[in-house]
Amino acid sequence: MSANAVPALAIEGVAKSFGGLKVLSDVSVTLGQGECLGLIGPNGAGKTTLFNIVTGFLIPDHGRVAFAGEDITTAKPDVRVRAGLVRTFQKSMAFPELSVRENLALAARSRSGDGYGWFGSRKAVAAADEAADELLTRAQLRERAELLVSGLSYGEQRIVDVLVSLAMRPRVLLLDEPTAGLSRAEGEHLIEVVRTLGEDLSTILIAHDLDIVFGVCDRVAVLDLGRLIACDTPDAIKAHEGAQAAYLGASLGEAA
Amino acid sequence: MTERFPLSRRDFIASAGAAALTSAIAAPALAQSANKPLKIGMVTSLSGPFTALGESMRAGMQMFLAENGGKLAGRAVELIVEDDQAKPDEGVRKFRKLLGQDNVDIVSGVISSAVALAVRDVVTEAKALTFISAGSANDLARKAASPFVFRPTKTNWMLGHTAGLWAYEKLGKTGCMTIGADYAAGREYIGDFVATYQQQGGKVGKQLWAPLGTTDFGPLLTTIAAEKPEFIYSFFAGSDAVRFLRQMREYRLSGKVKLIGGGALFDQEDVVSAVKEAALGGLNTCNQSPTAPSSAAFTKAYQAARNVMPGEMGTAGYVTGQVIKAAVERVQGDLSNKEKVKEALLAREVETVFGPMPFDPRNNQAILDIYVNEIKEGAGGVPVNQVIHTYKAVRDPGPVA
Amino acid sequence: MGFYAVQSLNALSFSMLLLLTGLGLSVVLNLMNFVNLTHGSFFLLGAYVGVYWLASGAPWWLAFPVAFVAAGLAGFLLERFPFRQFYARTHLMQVLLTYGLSVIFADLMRWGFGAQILSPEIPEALRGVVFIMDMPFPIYRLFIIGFGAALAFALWFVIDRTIWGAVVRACVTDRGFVETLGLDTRRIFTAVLVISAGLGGISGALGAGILSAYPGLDEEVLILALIVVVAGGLGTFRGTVLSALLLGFAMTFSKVWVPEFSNVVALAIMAALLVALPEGLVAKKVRQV
Amino acid sequence: MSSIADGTGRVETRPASQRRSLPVTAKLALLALATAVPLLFAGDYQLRFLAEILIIGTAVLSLDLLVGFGGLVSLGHAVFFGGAAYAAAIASQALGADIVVMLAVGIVTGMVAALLMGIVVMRTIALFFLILSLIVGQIVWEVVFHWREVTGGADGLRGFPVLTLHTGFATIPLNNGVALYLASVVLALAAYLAARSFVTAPIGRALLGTRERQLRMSALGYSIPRIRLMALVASGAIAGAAGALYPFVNQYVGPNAVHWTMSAMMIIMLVIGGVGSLYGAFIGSAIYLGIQTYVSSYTDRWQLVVGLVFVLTVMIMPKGVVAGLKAAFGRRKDAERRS
Repeated sequence: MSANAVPALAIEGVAKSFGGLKVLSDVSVTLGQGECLGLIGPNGAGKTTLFNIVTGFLIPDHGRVAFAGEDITTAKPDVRVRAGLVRTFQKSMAFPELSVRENLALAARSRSGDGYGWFGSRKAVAAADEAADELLTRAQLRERAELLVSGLSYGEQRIVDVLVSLAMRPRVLLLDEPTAGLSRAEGEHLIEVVRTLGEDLSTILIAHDLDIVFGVCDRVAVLDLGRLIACDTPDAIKAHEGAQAAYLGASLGEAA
Repeated sequence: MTERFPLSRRDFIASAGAAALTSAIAAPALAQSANKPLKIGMVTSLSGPFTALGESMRAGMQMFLAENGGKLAGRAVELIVEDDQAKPDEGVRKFRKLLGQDNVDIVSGVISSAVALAVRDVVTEAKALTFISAGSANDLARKAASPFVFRPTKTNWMLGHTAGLWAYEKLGKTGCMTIGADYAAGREYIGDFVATYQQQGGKVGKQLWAPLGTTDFGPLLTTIAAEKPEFIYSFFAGSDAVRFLRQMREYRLSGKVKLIGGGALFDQEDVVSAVKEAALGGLNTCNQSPTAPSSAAFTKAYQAARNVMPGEMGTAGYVTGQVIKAAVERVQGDLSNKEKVKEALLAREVETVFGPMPFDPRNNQAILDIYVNEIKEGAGGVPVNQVIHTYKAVRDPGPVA
Repeated sequence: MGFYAVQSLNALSFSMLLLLTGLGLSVVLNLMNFVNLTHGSFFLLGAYVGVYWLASGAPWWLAFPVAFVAAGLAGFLLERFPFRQFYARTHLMQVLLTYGLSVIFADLMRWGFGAQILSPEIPEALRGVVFIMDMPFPIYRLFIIGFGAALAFALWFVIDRTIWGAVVRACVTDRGFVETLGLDTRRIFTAVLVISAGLGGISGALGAGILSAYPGLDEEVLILALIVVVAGGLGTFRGTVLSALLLGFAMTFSKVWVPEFSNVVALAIMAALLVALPEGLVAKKVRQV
Repeated sequence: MSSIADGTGRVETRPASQRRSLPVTAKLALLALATAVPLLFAGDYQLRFLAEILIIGTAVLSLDLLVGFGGLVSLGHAVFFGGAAYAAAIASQALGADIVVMLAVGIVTGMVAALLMGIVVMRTIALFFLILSLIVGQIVWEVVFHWREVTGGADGLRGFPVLTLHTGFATIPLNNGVALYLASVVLALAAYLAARSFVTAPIGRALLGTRERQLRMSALGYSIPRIRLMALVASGAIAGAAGALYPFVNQYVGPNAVHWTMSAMMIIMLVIGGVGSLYGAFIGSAIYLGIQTYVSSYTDRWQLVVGLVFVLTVMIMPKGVVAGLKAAFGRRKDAERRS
């Protein structure tokens, strides 16, 4: 199948309200295979709500979501995840009381369908540990494998958080402000890890750090007050007037 | 996970601790030997719903032993009281402790029928001399009767049955309603009352049941007010009885509808002293009455000691002491041959505060005088259970029933 | 007609009793996010105080403020130690601590007040009945309905409609912010707990007229109050009121129609409610993630 | 290879080689010794008492799976235990009381009860879970309490056959202290191993995950209700096994065994012994029953003692007495070393 024939993710005319508050209205955007799409917009623009709709934590009032050509608008979150549609959260959601390896293994076992085993799951445990160690080695964190996540620095926790998502072997990864609270260097390292480890991965990246967004994304979508006002290449967005106005009135060109 | 045995040092410490605990609790048992004082174990409820009753029972027994100078048949008495929390599991545990660790000569007590039933097999297996002071489920004198379990107390049938006779004769042939606590005892009291009353020819109207621990009788009392019965037969005990009687008065039913119940409904110490005037005019059948002739001296002594007139449980504790005394004295303090003790106790009646008490040889159940009490104002305006009639020598149908 | 009118009043008075016991619990839970299982002990303490006060011959109506003060004082001391250390802990730890304390208090009160069942002397003024279409209904229960409604309204007004309520609610969400306003949050928390305990005491003194006072009442009341508050939905005052009414009416009318199964029916209704609405009758509107 | 660390249900992730532990044979010998000591010194009553500690401890152990690893504090846990006890007592009247049959009956009953309860409660969490499990448990209690024909109502059931063991050529009655004690040692050991394998298996890790970060678990593709349900059923099976033997210690089972106060008692035992430690269940059960049985002989205030022990545990040793004492001891040793 040609990579371009079916988009990895297609969001079509999605709308969502909470009570009387319209959070999203008629948002349509597609994510191509292997593409990295940036999602930016001021606070309250509806970015996280869009993520919640795509990942099944919310059901949209209107519109549909298609994953690799299949309609998943009302599918449960765990079904989507096992199909390869994985997300991270704004805060680090790694399990603090588990070791780094256990964190990754938890994801690997979910991926392989061994997540609920009890007796006789020794093989599954070993396989998951192996997969976790492999990923850790590639992320150069192998020596951290046995530490509890609660004992890591915040930057490391975020990386573990992203590694947990990667251990799910996602086809599409939604990153919700993965670099928030990190130093510039840490943030860049994290993005680097994602790029090197997720080869044929399609990603949507929410970030406030526009340098990162414009630096790594193939295209950038701009949300404002629940509407998609632009979706184009970084250079085109930097020049886009509506986007500039929405984005805190700052000049996007300058930010880049 | 299975190839390594999961015993770490921590586990070892734990098991060693358990072992130490065991030897500690076993030590007293090893020390037991020579035939010294007479050890009487009493299991009663010192926590849980029957706390007040249990404290009265213990006080009754202690009063009796004090009056006897702490000696029976020349042997010094050591009384060991244990708390069963009115829970059968706990009761069994305590009986086993008394028998297995304290090596008592006699076990006694028990308020809850459930506890009495639960310990039945334990004491039977141990062939222990047992005196059940109050547990009164009918089965205890029937299917669950046991050769060495003596019952110096009533069965529920004795009270329900006599109330049925009295109600038919004196209260009316129709217009009867019943309301009772919906558990084993309530079902037995009401069932036996209804059976006798109907057998006599009486007609029973609506029958209401309230869950054990009912807080609000309002809805049921409104139903009663709408039904307008002539009289009500009722069984509640403890806090349920207090609330029922008080709320009866709140809803102005106390004067209008005659109320007759099992002894516990108008227990002198537990209920009447709490509800006071709300009890006035009430009738009950009971094996105990503070105004029975046999109780005169005891009532005075109890009142002096506890500042309240005795109810059934305080009396039961005392009576248990009296029966144990009779048994021990009739064999000159030698309890080694239990058959002989039994023979001696069955041979002739024991004079008790309840009244004369012969034992039924079929089931070791006491044959009792049952009093019909009416709550009237006594000295100083205090409501008191006054005997208005006595059914002599009432005997439970026993194992055949 | 009269029958159902009186039964509805029965249900209402029982609901008020439930509400009164639930209110204190609800206040600490809503405003301080603290689960206080010693609330049943405050209730029983208030009940004992009420019984002794009414028997003493002093003006009867003082019994309620006195019960409030007695339980409030107990609450004050407990707030100082050890509740304060547990505000930031998980609900589980709070449940464990306060349940353990309630076991201790149950035994202490049994020690102090004895195991006997005690019933208060209801004052002459409240002893009568009114007849509603020939059916009697006790004035004391009307008194409870009125008192309960007034208290609930006052509480709602203070919490929802005054600056004090707003400040207390702000304490839970952002202590630091309130402190920058120059307010002592520790004092505010103390005050809330004292009021909650006092409410427990006052409802105990009121409830004793119907329930009497005896060891074990604390636990019975606590369970009912917990069901009311949790099924109402945490963090809402309206929910507690609604669920008290629901449980009160369910318990009353199941006793009218199916007295033998009344407990099962009432429990099943509450269970069904929680299955259908896993966060209670009135859930706080919180956006996910 | 990992084992349960103290207190919080955390997995100890140091490799086995680094842990200070004794070889398997030594452990086995110690265990056999610890088992044998009571047989030498204790009488029939004490052995029965130990059997009860172990059986109730096993039920508490099953509760630890839910509380310590799933964060699910249930006030309806007695339903699994007591329900299985009733099922065994009732079944024994028809099938005889062979220990294997009884265990099977108990385990199945516990699992079915847990499954049914789970379907009702699995969507709720925290306080809502606590209260809903309480309500469901009390509904079951009401049924048991009133269904006199089957359960004996308030009086409970008695007069059923004694526990037996078929050995192929002979049937041994297990109605004395020694036999009951040994049977409950085996039960406790098997339950401990099963629970331990559960918490270290993927399902146990997943359960721990739901306790820590429910949302994240969904985002990892786990079905939270499924995990909770599996934990409940596993817990129900263990509680059911314990419940199956319970009636035969005293040849009696009553409605108290399913009452919420029984569940509350188990929670107290668990907290005293140490939440999330598994072994603590037995320690807590021994301490609680020990206080209840022995302190109450000396004072009516035994509940005060239980309450104080419990509150002090919660306040100063939230990981349970063993972990707490060890920590205190460790601190002192540290201090000595430093000085």
